[in-house]
Amino acid sequence: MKKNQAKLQVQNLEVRYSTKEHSTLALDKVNLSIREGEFVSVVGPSGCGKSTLLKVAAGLLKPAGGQAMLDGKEIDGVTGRVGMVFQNDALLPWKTVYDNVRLPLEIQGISRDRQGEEVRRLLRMVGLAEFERYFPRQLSGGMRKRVALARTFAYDPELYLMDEPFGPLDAQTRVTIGKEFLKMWEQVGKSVLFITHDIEEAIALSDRVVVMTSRPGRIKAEFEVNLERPRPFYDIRFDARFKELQKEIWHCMAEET
Amino acid sequence: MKKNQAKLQVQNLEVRYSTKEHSTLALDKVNLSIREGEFVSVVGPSGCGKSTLLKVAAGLLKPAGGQAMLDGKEIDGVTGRVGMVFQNDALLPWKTVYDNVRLPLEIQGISRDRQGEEVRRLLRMVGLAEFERYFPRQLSGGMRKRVALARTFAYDPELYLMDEPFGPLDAQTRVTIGKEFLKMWEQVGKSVLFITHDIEEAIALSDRVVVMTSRPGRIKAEFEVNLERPRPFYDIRFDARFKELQKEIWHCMAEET
Amino acid sequence: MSGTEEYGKVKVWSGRIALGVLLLGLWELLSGRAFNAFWLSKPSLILERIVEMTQKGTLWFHLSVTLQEAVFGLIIGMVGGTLLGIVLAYSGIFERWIYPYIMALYSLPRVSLAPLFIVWFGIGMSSKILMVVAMVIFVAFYNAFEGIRNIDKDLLDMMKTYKAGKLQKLTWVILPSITVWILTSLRLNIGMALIGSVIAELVGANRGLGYYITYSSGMLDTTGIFTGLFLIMLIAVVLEQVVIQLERRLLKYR
Amino acid sequence: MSGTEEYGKVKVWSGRIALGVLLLGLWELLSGRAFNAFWLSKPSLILERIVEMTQKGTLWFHLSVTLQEAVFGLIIGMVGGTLLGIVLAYSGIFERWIYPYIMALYSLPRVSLAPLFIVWFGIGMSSKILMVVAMVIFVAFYNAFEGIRNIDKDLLDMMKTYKAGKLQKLTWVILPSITVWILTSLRLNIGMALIGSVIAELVGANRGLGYYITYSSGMLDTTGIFTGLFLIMLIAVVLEQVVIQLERRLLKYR
Amino acid sequence: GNSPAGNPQSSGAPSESKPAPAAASPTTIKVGLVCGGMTPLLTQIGINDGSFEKAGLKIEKTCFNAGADAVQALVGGSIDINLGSYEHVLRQQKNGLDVKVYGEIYNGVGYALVVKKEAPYQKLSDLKKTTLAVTKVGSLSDTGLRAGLEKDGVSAEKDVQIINGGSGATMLAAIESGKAAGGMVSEPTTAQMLASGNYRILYDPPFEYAGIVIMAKSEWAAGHKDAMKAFLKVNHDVNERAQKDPQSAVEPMLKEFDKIPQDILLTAIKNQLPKVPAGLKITKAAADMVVSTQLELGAISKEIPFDKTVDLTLLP
Ligand SMILES: Nc1ncnc2c1ncn2[C@@H]1O[C@H](COP(=O)(O)OP(=O)(O)OP(=O)(O)O)[C@@H](O)[C@H]1O
Ligand SMILES: Nc1ncnc2c1ncn2[C@@H]1O[C@H](COP(=O)(O)OP(=O)(O)OP(=O)(O)O)[C@@H](O)[C@H]1O
Ligand SMILES: [Mg+2]
Ligand SMILES: [Mg+2]
Repeated sequence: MKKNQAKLQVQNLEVRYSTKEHSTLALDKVNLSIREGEFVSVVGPSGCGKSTLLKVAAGLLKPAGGQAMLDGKEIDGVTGRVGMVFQNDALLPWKTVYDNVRLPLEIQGISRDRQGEEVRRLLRMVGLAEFERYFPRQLSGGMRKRVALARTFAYDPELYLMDEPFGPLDAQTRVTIGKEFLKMWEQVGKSVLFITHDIEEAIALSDRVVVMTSRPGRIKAEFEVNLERPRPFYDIRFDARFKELQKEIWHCMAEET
Repeated sequence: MKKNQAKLQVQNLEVRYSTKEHSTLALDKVNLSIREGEFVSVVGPSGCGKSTLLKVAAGLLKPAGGQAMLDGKEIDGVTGRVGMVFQNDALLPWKTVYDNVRLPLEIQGISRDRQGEEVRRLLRMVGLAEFERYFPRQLSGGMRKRVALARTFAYDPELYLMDEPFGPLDAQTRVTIGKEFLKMWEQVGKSVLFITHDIEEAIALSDRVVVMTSRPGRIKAEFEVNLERPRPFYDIRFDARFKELQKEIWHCMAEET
Repeated sequence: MSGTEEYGKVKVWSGRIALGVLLLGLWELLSGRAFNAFWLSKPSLILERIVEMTQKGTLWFHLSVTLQEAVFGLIIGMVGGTLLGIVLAYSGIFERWIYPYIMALYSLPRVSLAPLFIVWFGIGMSSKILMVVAMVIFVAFYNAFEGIRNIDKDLLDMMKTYKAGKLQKLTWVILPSITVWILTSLRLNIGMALIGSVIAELVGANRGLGYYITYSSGMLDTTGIFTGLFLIMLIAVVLEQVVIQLERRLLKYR
Repeated sequence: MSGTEEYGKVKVWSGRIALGVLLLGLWELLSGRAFNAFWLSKPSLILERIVEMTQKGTLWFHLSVTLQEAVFGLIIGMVGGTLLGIVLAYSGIFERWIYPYIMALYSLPRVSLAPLFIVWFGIGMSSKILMVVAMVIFVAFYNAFEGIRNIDKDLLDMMKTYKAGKLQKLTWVILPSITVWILTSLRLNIGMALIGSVIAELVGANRGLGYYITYSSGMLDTTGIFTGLFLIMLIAVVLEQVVIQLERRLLKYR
Repeated sequence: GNSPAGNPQSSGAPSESKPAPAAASPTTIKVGLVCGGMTPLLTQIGINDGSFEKAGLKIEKTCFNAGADAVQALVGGSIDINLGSYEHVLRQQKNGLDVKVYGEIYNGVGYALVVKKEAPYQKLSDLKKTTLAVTKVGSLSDTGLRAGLEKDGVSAEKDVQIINGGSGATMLAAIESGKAAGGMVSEPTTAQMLASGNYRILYDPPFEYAGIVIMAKSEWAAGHKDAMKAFLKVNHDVNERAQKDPQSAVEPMLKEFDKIPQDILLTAIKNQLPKVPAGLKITKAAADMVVSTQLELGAISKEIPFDKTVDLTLLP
């Protein structure tokens, strides 16, 4: 693994949503680069363009200006192995929890038996082992999000794009799943672009935290997180450097609203 | 206002979801009572039945056992003036932001002019004044939630039922809107049943915090929040009693997962 | 790849016209060569006939009658069927009782009902409009009904908590929700209405495009048949464009 | 109030039967009293006729022909139309070009085309099945097409990020998404198929329920007409129940 | 009566080598006709009493709703022989399609104008300003009515409204409901309606008219001379028998029209038989009448010579 090459490189990115009536500039001159194996979190006020940034990186949206490159190649449509957790859960309503998680494995053509093992392991990890036969409609909001998470883990992409993945989870579940994810990540070292509203979470997980301005979104500041790894996902919060960083980021964001 | 009569009274509540394949006991012997003008928060692990509890209180779900009473009368269908913020935003996709917020005012038969004033005031409050002509599809997740909040404020019910209303909002917006809401609430003193994953938020807002067990949901503990009002929504977090309570509730919940 | 992509107007229309010209050209060329011209007529002959009919004034005479029948029947049937669908969807168990009977009625061949239509409604315009209604109403009913079954329950719950009245639920949630379904049935029903008016004109008519086609068919005048069919297709295309405009307006929120 | 509430089977069926008995009873009683018995026949006469036809063996003779035409035509038309809808929805601008022509063809009155069908396809079973296909295929096409336009874009985006192949997109997202629409068109098309086979039998046939109805009409035998219509309704109801079972299975996730 | 292979004339045909073509493998002929009426009476009797089978012919009958549809099937090759109006032959000839007449089984329009018994009209000229129904505009019943009207000085275009009335129940509905003052009805509907006592015939086209002829593509007839001959012969024999003993036709016709009482059927048969031309020969007068009406209608633009459309050489 060439740890130094940029996995995702965003240069002067501009995105505009146009309808007949309005034209909204969502992102304006955004520059961002994620190295191979780096964990970057993005925080920013609501509606500043975080989801938009992620969609561009996934190749689902075409930028109006600038460019986004994956492994040095311009992103044109969905290219590399990119796994996305959508802000809404994007589960297939007609498939059971089991089949929803199985989907990426099936697409990769993995054998049925290994699919079953893997799916069960992941469902256990997100605490939904008993719900494998349920349909999404029969789950609570947080449970649905956990299924979506398990599905992305099953895909295990080279670049994780996660849009508020722990959004509707209670504090404890958040910690449990966050811990698992961090452990998993520390073992394999994939690149992650992580969107969250929880500054503590951003710091606890990331190598770098990026703060965006309010709409049109620009990069306001970047914070290196110089905390050793592996980190204790929860206890790290009581570290002095952590507290310091948290305060800094908070103030940086506070200027925005 | 009879500050002592229970606005919402839940006794031995049991709720069961049944389909052909499974039958899930969502709530089991839940007892809870909210006084007139009281602000109660509910926290609990994902999938424990918080949304279910709210739906029963709103009259949208029939309990399998026990009873739920509003103003001393058994809830049968949607009865009293109850305002609900749904976990998903439940905006009308075919109406603009303006019309979505206007909806409850229109139903109450308020004059067009006063509707306009009120809607604009509320949109300003949630920071969406410029977006009044947008359709929900053109908004970010957090912006949609803010529209849903503005709509509930417009209705100004006697009992607020709020299901993770600040869910997909960034920390700052959360504080801004939380502050506004608290100010509003302290002026008029409506009863609130508030679901959140953020323990700090629960304490900062509430008179009482209720912790639920994991599925099937039962009331595990209740914590009185003896902090004077009006409270500074953000700065109260640095209060010693606040920290103490936060730790207690955290540990109480931690036992659950 | 989404089926709703936007293309330039020029690109779309030039393609359409090119395709149309191509088809007509092939028809013109092959007719009389690859197959017997008598059975398929020819675009040039049809055009000639249309000019001839315009000069004699019979074109508008027949066209207007069919158009009137189809449009009135379409409107009545759409409104009636949609209302029926809505009412029935909210009629509780009664719906479950009556539904199979409605679908059974729907399957009745309207052509075979012609004698009863004459006995009951005569042979004037009204009986023809009723025949169109009988064609149109079921699809309208069915789509409205199915649309209601597919309404997002959360939205209705939301309306309930605001204590919205029946009318408010209808205008704010139910009608907008089923708009897609109503438009679908409207588009399907354009064809149905035209077919209905032709069927109605089979019996007890002395004008209208259906009459003209039947008459030509009796005369073994294939050019006449195809001219009639062509004019019907023309009406369909025009009405379809009207609906597309309507759709654009009503569904712009998507 | 949601249109999808569940009621007990007993309650539903007893209501249906009661309603049926009530309607038939009224018909029986009023026929000959309130209105002319000749034009509406009577349930008892129809029953008698059915018994008579069963004994003579003509019942199954006519019924089976119509049933075959309708069912084969329905299957071919549904599969063909749905595939056409899917293919066209993903054909880019080509769809925009060809779409108006398809809708124009749809509006052609099949009754008027029947004689041409004979010339083109003969008078055998195949030409009748083709007539049914011509009735069925457009609604199937249209609903599949419209269904695809209504697929949740997020789900397709999700499939894209997993780099799903065409076939996987089809089986995991597209087909399940448009199942509601396909079922709608299937239910609408039961009636269409029956109407189509009757129309086909109007022209050039010597068996089938449509033939029987036409023949009875020629004999001024209204009981015969109604017996034919009743049997067609019976087929419709039976096929409808089959679809309902299918629907229950396919849409159980809702 | 006749022995199945009693075909002296078939042995006269040069192409015929086998003495008894019948029994073993019957020749199949696909015959198209407008069912519901009994103008093609002879063929209907022949089919139902087994005469065709005995002659070694297997008849596959197909019913059509209108004569024009049947003609299209004939030209399209779906049927071999069509029993229909001579006017269709003319129109086909005009279209350059080689359809010819090989015999006639009914000379007359075959439709009579029926009105309600108590209706005030007594003659055609009373019908001005009324609506009249024909089975299908442009069809035989239409031509017949128009010819009558014009003769009595009533303009079919200006003085009356002529509408499509269909046949059978549809037509009855139009008359009974009073929406049409009268309608062109054929046997056995006429007999049924008269028997009810509520209707009467106001006008029965009295002129000769090549109403139901036996037509086929000349190409087919040339290739199936024996079959055509045998077909004509059976019709001819049936005619001889029925003319002598109308009662004998009732039973086979009952198979065709099983819902019609015997006595009514007999009346209808008796009404029809006199209109069957002698020797099944189409007369020049009947053909000319058709030609002139068609010219008037504009269905054909110039006279088409009798011998170009008629071939009576195959008749017994
Ligand atoms: N489909 C769309 N059409 C028009 N405008 C859009 C569309 N999607 C997003 N926008 C606009 O783009 C801006 C950024 O949206 P985006 O969803 O990226 O925000 P976000 O940072 O993810 O916010 P949140 O934290 O609330 O999810 C918003 O102002 C929104 O109004
Ligand atoms: N429609 C339904 N059908 C069947 N089971 C359901 C349904 N809705 C909820 N449940 C079950 O009821 C339980 C409680 O769900 P509920 O939505 O009340 O949880 P919650 O506390 O709101 O969770 P979250 O914090 O994740 O939103 C869950 O286990 C869920 O599986
Ligand atoms: Mg977002
Ligand atoms: Mg919930």
